[in-house]
Amino acid sequence: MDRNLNSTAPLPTEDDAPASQSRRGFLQIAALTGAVLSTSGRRAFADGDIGFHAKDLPDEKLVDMYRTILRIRWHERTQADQMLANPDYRGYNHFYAGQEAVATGVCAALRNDGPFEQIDLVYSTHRPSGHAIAKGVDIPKMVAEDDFRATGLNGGYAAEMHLSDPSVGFIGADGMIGPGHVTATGSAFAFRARGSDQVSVVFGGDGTYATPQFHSALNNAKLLDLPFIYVLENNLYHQYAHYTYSCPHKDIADAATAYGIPARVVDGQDVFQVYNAMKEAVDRARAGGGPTFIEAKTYRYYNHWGAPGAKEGELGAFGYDPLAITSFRPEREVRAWMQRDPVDICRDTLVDWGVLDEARAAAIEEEVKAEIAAAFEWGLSQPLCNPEDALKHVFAEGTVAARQFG
Amino acid sequence: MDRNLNSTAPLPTEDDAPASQSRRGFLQIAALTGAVLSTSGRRAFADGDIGFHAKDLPDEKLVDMYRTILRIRWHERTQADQMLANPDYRGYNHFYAGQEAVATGVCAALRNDGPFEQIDLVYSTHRPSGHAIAKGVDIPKMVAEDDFRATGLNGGYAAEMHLSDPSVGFIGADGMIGPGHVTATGSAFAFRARGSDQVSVVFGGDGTYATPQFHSALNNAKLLDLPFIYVLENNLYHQYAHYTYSCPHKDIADAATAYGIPARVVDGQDVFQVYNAMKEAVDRARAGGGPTFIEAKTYRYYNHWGAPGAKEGELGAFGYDPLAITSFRPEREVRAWMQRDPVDICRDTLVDWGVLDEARAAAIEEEVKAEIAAAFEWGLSQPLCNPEDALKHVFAEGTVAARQFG
Amino acid sequence: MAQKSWMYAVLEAVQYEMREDPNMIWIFELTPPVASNPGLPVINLETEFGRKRVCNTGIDEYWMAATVLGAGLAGSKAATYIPYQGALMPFELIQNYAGKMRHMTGGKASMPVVWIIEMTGQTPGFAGQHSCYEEDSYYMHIPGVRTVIPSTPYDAKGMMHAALRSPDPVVYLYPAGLRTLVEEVPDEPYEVPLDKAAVRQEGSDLTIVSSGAGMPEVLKAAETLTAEGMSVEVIDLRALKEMDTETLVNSVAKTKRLLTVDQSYYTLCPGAEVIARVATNVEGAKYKRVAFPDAPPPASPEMFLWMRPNAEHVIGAARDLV
Amino acid sequence: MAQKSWMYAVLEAVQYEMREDPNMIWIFELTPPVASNPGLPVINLETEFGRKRVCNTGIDEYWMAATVLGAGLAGSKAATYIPYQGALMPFELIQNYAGKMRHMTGGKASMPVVWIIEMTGQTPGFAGQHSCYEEDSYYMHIPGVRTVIPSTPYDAKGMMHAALRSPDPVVYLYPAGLRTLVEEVPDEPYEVPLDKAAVRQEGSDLTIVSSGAGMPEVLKAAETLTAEGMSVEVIDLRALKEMDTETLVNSVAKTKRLLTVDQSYYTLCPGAEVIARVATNVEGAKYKRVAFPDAPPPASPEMFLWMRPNAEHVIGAARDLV
Ligand SMILES: Cc1ncc(C[n+]2csc(CCOP(=O)(O)OP(=O)(O)O)c2C)c(N)n1
Ligand SMILES: Cc1ncc(C[n+]2csc(CCOP(=O)(O)OP(=O)(O)O)c2C)c(N)n1
Ligand SMILES: [Mg+2]
Ligand SMILES: [Mg+2]
Repeated sequence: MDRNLNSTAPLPTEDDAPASQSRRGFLQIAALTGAVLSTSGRRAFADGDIGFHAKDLPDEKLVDMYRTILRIRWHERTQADQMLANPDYRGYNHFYAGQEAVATGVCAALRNDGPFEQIDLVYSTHRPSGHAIAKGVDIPKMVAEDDFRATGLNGGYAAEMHLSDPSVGFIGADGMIGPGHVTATGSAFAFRARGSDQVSVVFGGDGTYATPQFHSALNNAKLLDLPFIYVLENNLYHQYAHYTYSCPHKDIADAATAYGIPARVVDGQDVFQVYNAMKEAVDRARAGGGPTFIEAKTYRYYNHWGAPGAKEGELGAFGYDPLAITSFRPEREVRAWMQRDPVDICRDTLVDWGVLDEARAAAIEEEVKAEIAAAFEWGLSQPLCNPEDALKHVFAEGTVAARQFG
Repeated sequence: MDRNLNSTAPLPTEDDAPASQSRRGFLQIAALTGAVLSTSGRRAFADGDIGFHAKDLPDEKLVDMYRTILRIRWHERTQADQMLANPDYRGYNHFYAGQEAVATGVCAALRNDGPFEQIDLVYSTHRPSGHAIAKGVDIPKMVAEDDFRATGLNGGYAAEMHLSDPSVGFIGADGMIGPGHVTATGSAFAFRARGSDQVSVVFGGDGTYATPQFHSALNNAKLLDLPFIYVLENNLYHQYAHYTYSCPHKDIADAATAYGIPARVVDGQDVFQVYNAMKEAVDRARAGGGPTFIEAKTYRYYNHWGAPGAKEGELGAFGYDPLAITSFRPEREVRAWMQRDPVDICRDTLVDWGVLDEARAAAIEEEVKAEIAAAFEWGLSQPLCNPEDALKHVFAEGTVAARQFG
Repeated sequence: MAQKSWMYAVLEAVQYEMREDPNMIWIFELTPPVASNPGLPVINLETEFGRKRVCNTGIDEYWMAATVLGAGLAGSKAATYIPYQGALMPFELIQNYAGKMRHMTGGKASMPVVWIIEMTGQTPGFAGQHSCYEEDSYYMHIPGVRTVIPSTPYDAKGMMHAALRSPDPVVYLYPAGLRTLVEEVPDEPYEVPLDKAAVRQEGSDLTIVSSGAGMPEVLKAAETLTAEGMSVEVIDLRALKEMDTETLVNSVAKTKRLLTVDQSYYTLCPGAEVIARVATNVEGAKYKRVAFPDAPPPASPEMFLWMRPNAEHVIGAARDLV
Repeated sequence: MAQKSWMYAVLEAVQYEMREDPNMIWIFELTPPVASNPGLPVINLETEFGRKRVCNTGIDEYWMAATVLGAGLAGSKAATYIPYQGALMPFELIQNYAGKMRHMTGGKASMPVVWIIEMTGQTPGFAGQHSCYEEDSYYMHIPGVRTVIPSTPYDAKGMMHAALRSPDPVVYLYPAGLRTLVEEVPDEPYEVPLDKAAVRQEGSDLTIVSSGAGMPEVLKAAETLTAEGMSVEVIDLRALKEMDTETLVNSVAKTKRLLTVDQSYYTLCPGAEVIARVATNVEGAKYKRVAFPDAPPPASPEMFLWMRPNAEHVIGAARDLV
């Protein structure tokens, strides 16, 4: 697929909707009348009033964000259950549960549909399913892909670690730590060169900090003022090593600040805080103001890979402690983080804001569960791949020769 | 050559000489008696009183530093004249003239002789001759090597860009920008692991800042508190690009500070300021205090490579302006920097301090000129290489097969 | 049509493609995209297209390679000129990411990008990293990337057009020793295919196969051998991946004698692949291989020039074989 | 003597050498240097030697490789275990710096270092970068570095001792798919040479040459073929650089039939070098080559398992050839 772009004018987005719809307007009135917002103790206000930009969003958009978080969550749980209970299921995942608010808040501030030459691009990681769903990838096709089906998102070539769908700007997952962040600056370079206001976003874990490519990406993004946003999901561990084994900073964001890049630390469990930081970053990038670095403090409920320690029907993994790992996370750390669950925080905030009531919130969750169940049903009934197709897609055209037969 | 080290006790160095010899003592007396030091306007005092540690050194050591600067300078000038005037001369150089005070001040603070397991190691660059001389490499053998002679320092295999002499701790030149700085941290890792108080020093240009390996070297040196010193010679240009094309910092040292590494900016034209910063860094490293970063602001009098624009018998290169270089340095910048010549600054300081008088200083310069002339005479009369020797030294033992004959 | 140098011919192609496509970008490091040629206008891509499209930064070849890849994935054509000192710095990116990306995404990744990888000029005296010639083998093993190595200004221009128009990522190797070649090169754009070897001379006694910087000395040798009465077929590989097996096999099926000549180190030089492909397809042929020994190039010109395959070596090996 | 797994056998060698030499260091990333084996004490280098000598840091394989090189240059023996995901990250350092350093310094550089480069286990379903097998070719083209690829726990231990005692830098490839092999391995230290192929089975009709992860399926195939009455000679390369040409040539001079089997991509797989070396030394032999196609490995087990060379493929090719 090659695209030769000529027109690069931006599309209007939902965010440009009339101000009368604005949530902030509503809240200002509430404040004037002396109403006090009750907030759940599980939500943090580390970055001040968390709802600044988010409060301006139309109700539907806020509810969409809630729905997206739920989609990610239930995709995770359903897949974990498949892995635990269905002997025929062959897929796997680097589970994202616990981090849903990051992907959701980030992608909610991006342009995710329209012509390819106008949408924003996302580079993901080895832990892509949350990013993919938030960016708008078709879930049934993704489910099929994860189980190596011929009609999956990428024809069964990719599986989880290489999911890709340029049609929604999801350049894709990548199993390697390093190449993606630098390559994402290249897309940003191209946007600037062709006068487009698109932005290029890379997700990276705390593990990406130590890579030589980290310097490369930030230094060049700053030098050239590229429309590039680095979203670092600091879930405290890369594989089984605590991030302090590889990083001398308490906040990895400080590393970006050193380059002169505007950087923010946000509560990654709170989708609206993530959205606010991202909105600011996207606005800056579109206006030619250069790169932004966002460090989201977050946590994953499962282990690095797969479902060891997890039980069918239960959220999270416990009691798995592999031999002789240099630093393995304590179980009480997992339990503590689960107290500040991104699903709860999002729902409670929307209830506080009067966007949803508990009944509607619960109904939406049921709808999402059904949607995900249907996605698995469809995905797992898709046909398997044709062996000879392995020789396709090496180059844009043709097939390469079979060589295994001598 | 392989060395299996068991003993790693440090040698005493000249710096441990009794305090009664100390120059600082002398100066304190001078101050008490109201004597005022006259200093040349060409010297800078950017870092306060420049002579703090240097003033403690014995006279002979100070004179040695002056002699080292002169050796580098006259080696440069003699080689440039060879390149310009001797049609049989085949050597080349990335000239170091203008930067002599950096190599000299740095190496004066290191242990440069004794058993291999006790001396400090230096990793150099594509511009190595100054570093090599300062570290104590045999000059006649280096001259022979630069002209591809069989009895040269490295048997004619190396030439300028790969000069190496582990016997004085000069791990060597390297023509690549990147691998050396990281590898130097590995030597530091080994020192720490075996409980040695040796230090590992890397020289790097402003061009090294942008390499991905820069992050790697600094991050790991900091994380592991390695006895590692990064001496960054900021001569404003890498090839023909000004350092601001590749670095968002005014002082590159700020990049090191961001990691929590103690960093200093010094006047690289003043050997004593360089020495002072280096002494502090070496003391810290030997005491287990971890890495230091020193940025020496300096300048090279010749162009990036070879002698274009230079005239026989004259110092520096002018009037060479290659076509279509993105940023090429203005000639008046060269002339301005030449006003603050490291040879003059060193000599004037020593005269001010009463270590030398003008006559002795001039006599030393004549001695050095003669020494260098003799080095070239010896070096250029050495035998050429034996072609078949090309097949040696691929592995520690034996030769590889010739394959060019089919 | 005029006599043109290698670099002028190549930049003519790039300039044409950049004028056609206002989105196309070019990243460089030390070597500004500038060329002049007697009687022709100076080409300077940086001044013509501006620094938003044509840009250098610091010493970071990984970034250079990644940036054009990222541009390609965003839908912009892109090319970069990586100097020989950094020829393997971005290797992992090209080998493990770009090279696998189309396949891993089931055909979804778009990569209209060209990495011009300079190889040294093998200048005697420079030694080691500044004289080596080895990138052909490394890049040629990668699937998913077309690796080509033109050996004449004419091919260099035609293959640059083809590379820039190809939807596949292309590693375009440029042995800098060829910079001194000059030949007639059309002013108009034209394509030379990225997957066809060139038969430079036809013959029936012996097939000599080489590529890139090996070609000038091979052609010199062939002249001498022809003058001596040997009927020599000379093949210039041009495409290392996908290699044009058919042309090779057909030739050796006829001559029954194959001599490969490489400046690359002996072990796994492109000639090894040539011999292996031919030997599994042609029976009863005889083989010889001239290559750089499995040793880095030393500085001393006496040593280096003795090691590097040249016309005399080729002539000697050809005489032994026939 | 006991049945030992690959990794236990290797760490036994490392533990022995680290006890002998208090300066020796070990750098790791994801895989702590820990192994257990039924009836034997757990080996844990990190706890035994402490984090000053045995250390992990972040995801930076270039630093890992450079650090052991720097330790070697400083006179300390050093080794590192680079996980397969980073197998080519330090390529440039090994290829352009370490590999040339001894020669460039006229023999002065000291490099008693070992880079254990893990290759994937080729697990079906993992795709692309997590299933590929290709590093053998890249590392084998480098001069100045010994590249070896043991295929049994016994050789793995003996070659680890030899590698750690060698003054040369060694790239020690470890195809992780072999981790499940178990065999009798002596408790005492012993060396297996770094430059000798192993004739695993003698025969006169056909020579099959493979290495690393290719060996188990080749041995399986040889069993079947032998049972069918074919006299098969099986050679395990073990040393990729320097390759043991003599053993290869002697074998094919006898059998006149050579089949190479590689999990590496076809173009420039080690087998290409084997055929090229034999073909220039033996006349009138016949050749066949089984290899992974020039395509990245796809995720789908159906596709991947069809592509990857296995015993059936070897048997088919052998029958065709003899
Ligand atoms: C170059 C490279 N080295 C090693 C790995 C193995 N690896 C896969 S994921 C991972 C940890 C990544 O941690 P982080 O970036 O924090 O992301 P998280 O898993 O926490 O989401 C590692 C080391 C890899 N994929 N690539
Ligand atoms: C990896 C790599 N890329 C490019 C080069 C080409 N090169 C040689 S020297 C040099 C400039 C180095 O500049 P700097 O570090 O400032 O040192 P200076 O020459 O100023 O002493 C460059 C780009 C190289 N040697 N290595
Ligand atoms: Mg993490
Ligand atoms: Mg510089």
